[in-house]
Amino acid sequence: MEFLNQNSLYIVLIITVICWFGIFGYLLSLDKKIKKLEEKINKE
Amino acid sequence: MVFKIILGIGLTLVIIAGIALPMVSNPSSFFELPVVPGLEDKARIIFFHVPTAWVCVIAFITSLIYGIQYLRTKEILYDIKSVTAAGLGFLFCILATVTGAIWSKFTWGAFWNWDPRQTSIFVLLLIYGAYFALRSSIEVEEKRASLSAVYSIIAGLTVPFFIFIIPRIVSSLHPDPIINPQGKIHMNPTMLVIFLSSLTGFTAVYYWMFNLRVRFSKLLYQQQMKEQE
Amino acid sequence: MDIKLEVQNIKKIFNGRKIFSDINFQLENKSALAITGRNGSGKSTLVKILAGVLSPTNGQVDFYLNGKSIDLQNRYQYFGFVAPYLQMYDEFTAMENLELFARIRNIEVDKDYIDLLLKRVNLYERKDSYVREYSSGMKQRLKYAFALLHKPPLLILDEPRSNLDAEGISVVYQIIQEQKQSGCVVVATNDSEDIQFCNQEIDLNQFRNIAK
Amino acid sequence: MNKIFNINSALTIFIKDFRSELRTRYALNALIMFVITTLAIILFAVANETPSIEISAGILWIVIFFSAMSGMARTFVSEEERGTVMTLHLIAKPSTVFFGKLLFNLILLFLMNIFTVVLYLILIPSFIIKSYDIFLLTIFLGTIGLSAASTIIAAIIAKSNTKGTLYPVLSFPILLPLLMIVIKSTKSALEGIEIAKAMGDFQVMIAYFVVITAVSYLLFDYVWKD
Repeated sequence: MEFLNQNSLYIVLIITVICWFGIFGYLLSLDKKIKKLEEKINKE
Repeated sequence: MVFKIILGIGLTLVIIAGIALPMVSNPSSFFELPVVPGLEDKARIIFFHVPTAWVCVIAFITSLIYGIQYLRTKEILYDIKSVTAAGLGFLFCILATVTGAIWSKFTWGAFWNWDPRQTSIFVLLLIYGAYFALRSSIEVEEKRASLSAVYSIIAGLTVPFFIFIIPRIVSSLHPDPIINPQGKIHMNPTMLVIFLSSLTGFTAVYYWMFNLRVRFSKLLYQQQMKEQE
Repeated sequence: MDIKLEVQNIKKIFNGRKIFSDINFQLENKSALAITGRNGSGKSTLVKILAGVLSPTNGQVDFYLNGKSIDLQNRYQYFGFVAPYLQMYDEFTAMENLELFARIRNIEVDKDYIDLLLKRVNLYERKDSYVREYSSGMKQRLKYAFALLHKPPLLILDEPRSNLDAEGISVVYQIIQEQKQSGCVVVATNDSEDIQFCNQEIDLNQFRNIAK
Repeated sequence: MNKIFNINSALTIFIKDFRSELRTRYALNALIMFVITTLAIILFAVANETPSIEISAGILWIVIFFSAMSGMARTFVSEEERGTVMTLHLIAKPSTVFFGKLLFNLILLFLMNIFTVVLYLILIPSFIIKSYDIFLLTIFLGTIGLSAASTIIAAIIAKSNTKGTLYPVLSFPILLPLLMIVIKSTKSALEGIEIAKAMGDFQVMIAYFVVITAVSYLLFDYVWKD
């Protein structure tokens, strides 16, 4: 904690990485959903 | 799937390296970045701001190429691709403008000062805005596709003029010590590696988003065609 | 003059909706084709595609004059077109309209021929009044003068009788008969009286070609 | 594709538009009034102040830009509104129509610009031109560039639903490089710079006109045909 208080750059780093993980996860789940939908529609 | 994992890990590493690597005046090991005089930590923006602007330009060119393809083949799929690229380009264009403006406030003292590159991104924003305004005012699908393709070609052709005109009118404030007009890159190897992988990573993310939206729109279109029959 | 109109696999999608597809037919010298179909079946769309005003989504229309293929850009010189939705310039007189059209077409302005045409469609007495003062029937007659101005080998008529009185209709039938002697006629109509002049018929509701 | 256009036919289309304009006065009256009202507003706003060279050069082109935006759209919009587009289709090639309309816009904008500039010179005393050669060339090249770009945009918006409001929106990004360079060149005319030093600006303007006209010519088919 002490370390983070003195180096605010690392707080920026943590926030940015979390944002990126969020975006990445979202894209990944979207990709899976669309793949499922494609399979379903093309089967019909 | 492998590429997605590589992309996920790669861009995470880029973020960590871009933000966390210490800046020292004489970098001796590979894990140290050089200090850019006058910018210090603010120089780290190059790893995130430049790639957004780069993606914005890539998206514009993609949209243009698919627009030309549409005019040649009249295949509505190309229009779907063209508009998707334009939509993402608009998004990244806004990101680049906003990040640039915030950075400019703390470096040059004002959010906006009509620096040549700010002017060009402003023009790009205007073109995207006009493009979508045009699209929303045409109801017939085929007409919308061909008119917006024609518009983006004409708009795209005016962009190179700025390269000749802007230097005649104003001088640039943009940090050129890093990439100067002769194309010589004054980055140390570490910076270069991070910068280039960031560019690749952002382009890959753009391509992924593009791919997802095109697939989605295609499904929508298929469904629409099915309902009519 | 030997003319041939060849239509191959025409398909038109308008605003994501398929209007028709797989239209195929051929039209040769001295014949008349009737295009029929219910309202909304795409008669006018097909006629516009034939005239080269609208481009089809797929397929192509070829036009041959004396065995030579005429490209799309130059086809306007050989087609005459009449339709209710065609408009003349309101702020000019009938005479001025026809003179302007002749000059834009870059053909010789033959006043005698224009007079002859106007007499034929019974507009000669009114040739110097503005088109905006015309009734809808008179405007329709003027369109026939417009279509025949350059003596086209192919005449395309969309609803030839619209807005016309009995006398006007007989003039139109005469024009169709004469055109059949020298070239081709395409008529988009639902009227059985118009169809009797034609030796070929296409029913857009059934997508088939009936040879009479 | 055979795209060669016919000069006589294009001229006749121009003459037709010109006669039609003289009879109906759709654009002309509105344009003249537009220029006068805008200049009046500027005069009220400026009052007794002397605007700097930069500002007066900028205002001149603002007036020209917006009056062009209010008048140029008519060429294609009027054909579309009256339903005469198909008639033109049936009697001429697209390229012929394009050049006829371009010529009409060019002449209309020329007349309008001469009117605007004369009024501007009379009404704004601080607007003193020191190099007439630069100024006249700028007005000439600016006018042809402006009409080339506004013709193709007018053809595009004629097919859309919101014709009037969209026109300046679509034109502005395309006209921006031209406007930047003509304003700069007008400033040099006011500062009294030698013509040799302004040659670069003129080259850009000529290149702009050539590029826009050539591309419009190639793409006009796609716009014109439904």
